[in-house]
Amino acid sequence: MAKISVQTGNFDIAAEISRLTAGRTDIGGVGCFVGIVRDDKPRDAPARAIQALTLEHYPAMTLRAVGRIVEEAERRWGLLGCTVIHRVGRMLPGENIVLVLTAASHRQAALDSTAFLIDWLKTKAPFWKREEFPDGEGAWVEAREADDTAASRW
Amino acid sequence: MAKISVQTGNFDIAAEISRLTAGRTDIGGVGCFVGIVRDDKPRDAPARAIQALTLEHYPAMTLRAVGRIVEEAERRWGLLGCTVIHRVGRMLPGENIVLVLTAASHRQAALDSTAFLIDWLKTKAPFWKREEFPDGEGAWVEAREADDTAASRW
Amino acid sequence: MSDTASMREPLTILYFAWLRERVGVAEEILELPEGVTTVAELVVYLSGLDQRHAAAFKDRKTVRCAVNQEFADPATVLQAGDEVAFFPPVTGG
Amino acid sequence: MSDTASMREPLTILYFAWLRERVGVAEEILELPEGVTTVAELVVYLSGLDQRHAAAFKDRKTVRCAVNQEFADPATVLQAGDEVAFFPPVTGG
Repeated sequence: MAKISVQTGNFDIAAEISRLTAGRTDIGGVGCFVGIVRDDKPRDAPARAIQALTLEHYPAMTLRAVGRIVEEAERRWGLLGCTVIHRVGRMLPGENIVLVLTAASHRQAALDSTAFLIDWLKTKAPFWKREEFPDGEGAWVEAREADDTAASRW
Repeated sequence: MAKISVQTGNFDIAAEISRLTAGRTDIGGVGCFVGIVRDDKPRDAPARAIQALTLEHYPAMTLRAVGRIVEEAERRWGLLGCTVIHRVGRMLPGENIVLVLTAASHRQAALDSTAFLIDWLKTKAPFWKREEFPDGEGAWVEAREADDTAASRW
Repeated sequence: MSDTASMREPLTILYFAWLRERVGVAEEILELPEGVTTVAELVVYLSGLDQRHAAAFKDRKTVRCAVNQEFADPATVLQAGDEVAFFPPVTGG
Repeated sequence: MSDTASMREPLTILYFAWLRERVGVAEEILELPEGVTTVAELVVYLSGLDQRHAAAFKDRKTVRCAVNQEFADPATVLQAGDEVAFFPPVTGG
């Protein structure tokens, strides 16, 4: 039932919402989150202004892992529909990166499942971002996660 | 900055999102909730299947109150954009009722402010729903709020 | 009571949802009645006007009130010129 | 060690993000080395192959691993035929 896509192209939010809701009368709310390539550094640190972002992923793992987490969300919140689209490849500031849509009878389920899925995508899904700077240099984005927590495991 | 509208007509979600985000590179996430007229009763209680919903409101109070709560959300979560559209009048199952959009640098602010605003609209804003049933009868929707809590005040 | 000009401004009473249906009108204009200083006293006064008002205010625990577009309590003090709205608990969104 | 057919299937090693850049390839195929039974032991083995691998695994605390597309621990036991991926902490969404 859920639609999961990892794709290079942009997505059409209105079309995706209407794919979930068209012809149905049992949906009371649709929760939605759109992630966008952000560059909020130009003033503080012009040399680190993001010219572009490139997203790499681990295809065999991504689809499996996203599929499993979406099933968990569907079960946990009794979702009536769910769409996860994550873009990969090179994107410019202002472009969409990721879309999460959930449809449910009641608002709380839609809101909570949307937050759950985007949190998971941001912190657990095998995607890696590389930023490009004005001088042509680039750097892999470092995870916020404290390295210490995992350090002890080695 | 925020757009607040109480209107009889439908809204265009894609156009509203793009009004918030177009030409900007400081937005990292857009949170969104769409409320839809729901009729999930046809099987259990066909006589209470909702044929239509009519929303009444208190115009002078609505705009003031929504304006104030939107300002609070903007301040509390440092929003970069916010749109609240609430429809009034007669609507059929499957039609959109309400739209909340918030734009922020980071996802948590967008998600939390969206949940805050829709919760407030559902429980505090001066809107009243009247349902129409197949036999032509109708009934005002009763608030879930326990009457007892307010009863002692009189 | 002093009889200033502002004291003479009438109250505007608004009814919404089933309160409007029971009273039969959406809006009434009346002088602040003698001896009425709070919302609770106004409700007692209105309930005594006729059967329609009595029916509207019968389930008092499901009646909410706003004075000048702000949620109000039974104890809220009224001034001449106020806009007083009565309605059921809200069911928006 | 018994020499069954399945023991002969090679490991597939995948690298992502800066690990891929440091190693210089996205994928390597190799026999499960003698004496290597866990992810941690594989990392020690790979680090000893050459400077590129050593550089990739230098900051070991920022290296994550998946075995057969499931997140794995240093203690995870390897089987011949496994797909073992190394990558930095994820930064998606």
